Order: sequence, then structure tokens, then C-alpha cells
Amino acid sequence: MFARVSEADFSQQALYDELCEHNQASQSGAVVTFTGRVRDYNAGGAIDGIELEYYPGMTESALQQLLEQATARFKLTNAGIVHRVGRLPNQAQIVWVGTCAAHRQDAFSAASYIMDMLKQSVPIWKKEWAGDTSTWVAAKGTDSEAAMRWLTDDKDK
Amino acid sequence: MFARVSEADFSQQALYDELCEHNQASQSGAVVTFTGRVRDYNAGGAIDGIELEYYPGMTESALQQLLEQATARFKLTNAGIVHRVGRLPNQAQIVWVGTCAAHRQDAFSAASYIMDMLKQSVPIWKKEWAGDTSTWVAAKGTDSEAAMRWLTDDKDK
Amino acid sequence: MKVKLFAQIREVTGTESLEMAVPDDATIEGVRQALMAKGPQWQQALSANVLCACNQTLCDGNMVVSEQDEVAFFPPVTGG
Amino acid sequence: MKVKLFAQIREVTGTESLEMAVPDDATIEGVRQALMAKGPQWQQALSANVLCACNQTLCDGNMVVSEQDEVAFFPPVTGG
Repeated sequence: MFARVSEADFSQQALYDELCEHNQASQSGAVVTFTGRVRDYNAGGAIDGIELEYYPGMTESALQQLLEQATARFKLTNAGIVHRVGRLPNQAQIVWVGTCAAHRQDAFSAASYIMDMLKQSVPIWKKEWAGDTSTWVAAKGTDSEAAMRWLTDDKDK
Repeated sequence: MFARVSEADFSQQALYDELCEHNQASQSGAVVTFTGRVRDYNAGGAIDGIELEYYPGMTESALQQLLEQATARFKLTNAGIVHRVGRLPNQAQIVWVGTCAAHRQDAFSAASYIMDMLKQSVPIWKKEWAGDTSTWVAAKGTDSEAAMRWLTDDKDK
Repeated sequence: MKVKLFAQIREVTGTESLEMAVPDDATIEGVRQALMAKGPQWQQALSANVLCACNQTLCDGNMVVSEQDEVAFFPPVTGG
Repeated sequence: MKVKLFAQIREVTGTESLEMAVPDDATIEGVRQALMAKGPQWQQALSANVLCACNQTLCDGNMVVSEQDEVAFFPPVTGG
């Protein structure tokens, strides 16, 4: 498993190769990847990119816990997350999630689950730029503390 | 959209780049890829690879129809399929499906749907090798003609 | 008419494709029966669990075919 | 104690991190109140919709903290 935060862009091929280079590779019939990219618009109109802030240490640890949880829940043979931070222009790659499993349904469900959890519970904050103006994106959930609770609970186990 | 059948192996990076290089790329916030790989075992034990046969012309046309159907159903901005044929050793890449959409749930659902439909309705046949012995894989569905019916229906529309 | 065979059907009959003459108003089912009459391997390969296509479109046995058509017989698909 | 602030809270207060002395048996909520007393920006930034972590683990306001802890305040997350 690998969980990384980085300002640098990532290579699809390099991450795919890293994901599949593990000792259970021979049993991994299914590999799913998700890549999130910067869209050139939001609800209010055109934007000129985003900027992501994170909590060094806590963010990586939350990503790692998320991978461990997904691996146990969906019978994965391997999984990885890379999340970029800093200023990112439109169309730039933001986040990559990869899952390996014997069966495709596990790989699909786990990748989708990781993204859902990541969006509501990993300490990363996004602002959107339009010209010289930047606006912090408002969280969608109504009870964010509850959504992040698993980070507390899991550590106590 | 692209739908291809090939004996040659494929590059994850090249296919990802091709998928994202389209005129709606700026609205594609989510990219999902699925890769199927040869597992080194089946229900009966260890295997030494597989061999895939196809129906030149009909197979490509079925893949193309499948992409068009998924694109309409899941609001995709782009989609692609590459399916290898011929003899493939354990761990080799067999099939790649990629989907782009504004929202991640569409991209995930479409990739999963394409794989489900492909497995039951695209003219490709698999045999498994163990040593010098090869065995055709039995279809799982009980009514394969019904499963493939959409190929007939769609052409009449 | 051109007939193509795939997978087990191709292997058991030892035949990838063949040309055959068909009467007017022949159906796909008629073509299948004519092929099965060619011998025990043909009988075995085409007797059960066979799908058919005409000009690369899936169809059922009632479809009427002519000399210019390409007809194919194959087992349920197992790709992906 | 080290206090870290993120996103809107960091911007509005103009402060990324600070050191502050805390009494024995101080709670995270006590720390938040002490910070809010520093001025109107602090009041605004920390008054609503604030999550907190102690030593990089999410916690609630009742948690007792000490000089050696790293405490953080941040808004609901919006990554991915």
C-alpha cells in the first residue's frame, strides 16, 4: 500500500506499475484507477484553477488509515493513493486512487468507497481561483465531525 | 471514443492520454480505468495463461456499440476499450476500459457497466492453458442469447 | 454463402470457415441442420448452446438468409 | 503548546501556527475560547464550523490537553 501527498504531478504508468508490483500480483485479476482532475467551472461559473492546503502528517496518516480500512473491507490485494496539493491549473491531475483485487467488483467498490471517504474525511482544503480572486470551497456535508469520526475511532482500536 | 482489438500489449499512459485528449476534456473531472489481468489460477487450480479468440469485424462493432450505449446512459465525456486476443501469459493485461465524466459516480458506474456487458455480450471466447492442455471456459449465464440481444436490437434503431 | 465457426465449434469441426450453397428462402436453422448432417463432429459441435449471427449481427434461427450473407455459429461468449 | 490553524481559519487570523501556555486540565474548548479572545478576526474565524485535532487525531472539545500537545483547528474538509 502507498499513500502520498505531493506538489508534483504524477505519472499514470508509474503509479499503475507500482500498484501491480506486489507479491499477490498473480492473483490480481482486476485493477481499477480513479483520477480526479480540475474542472474549468463550478456552480458559479468559470474558474482558473484551484489551490489545495493540507495538514502535513495528519493528512498522510488519514490516507493510510483509509487504505487499510478499504483493503480489509473489500478483499484488496493492493491499493494506493496520491493526492496533490498547492496551486493546480484547470485540467491538472488532483488525486489518484488505485485498487487491485481478484474480482472486479471488489476493485470498483473499493475505489469508489475510498473517494467517497476521502472527500468527507481527509484533512485537505480547497479554494477556487477566478482571476485574482480566491474562494474557499464550502463543505457539502452537514455534520463533518461525524463524517470524520472514523479517524478517531480507528486509532483507538 | 475508441474501441480496438489487438494482439499487442497496451500502455496505461498512452491510453489514459488518448482518453483525456478530447474537446470536452476541460469538463472531465473524473477518469476511471479498469484493467483485467490474467490470474494464475481458476476454480480447478493453477493455470499457465489463457488464449482469446474473436470475430474480426463483429467484435469491434459490438465494442463500439457498447461504448455508445454507455456514453448515452451515464453522461460520459469520453470512453474507450482495448481488448487483447491471442495467447496471454499469467499477469498479462487482457482488457482496458476507460471512462471520463464530469462527476465520479458516472465514470465509476459506466466502467463497471461496460465490463459487465462486455463479459456477457461481446464475441470473445477464452480457453485456459495448463501445461499442454487447453480447456474452453464455460459461459456463466444461463441464457446467453438473451444477454446478447441488445446487439440485435440496437442495430435496428 | 460464407459460414464462419468459432471457438469449440471451430475446433471440434476442424473448420474455421466454408462456402456452401443454400436454397432460396433458407433459414439460419436450415443452414445449421445442413452442417450437422456433415458428420458426427458437426452434429456434436452444433447441437446445443449455439448462437448465430448473420452479417455480423446476432440473430435467431428463423432468419432467412441468402447466398450473399455471411453466417456465423459460435458458443456463448466468455471474454473480458 | 503548539497550535496550528488551516484554510479559512489560517487566512482570517493571518496565523499559521503559534505557541501558547495552557493551564493544567485545559480542554480543547478552553484553548479555542482563549484564542477567540485575541480579537475580532479570531472570534470570527473560530466561532462556528470548526473541527479540532490533538496530536493529529480528530477529537472533540472536551479533550484535556497539555503543554506537550499539538492542537489544530480547521474547517470541514473539501479535498479530493
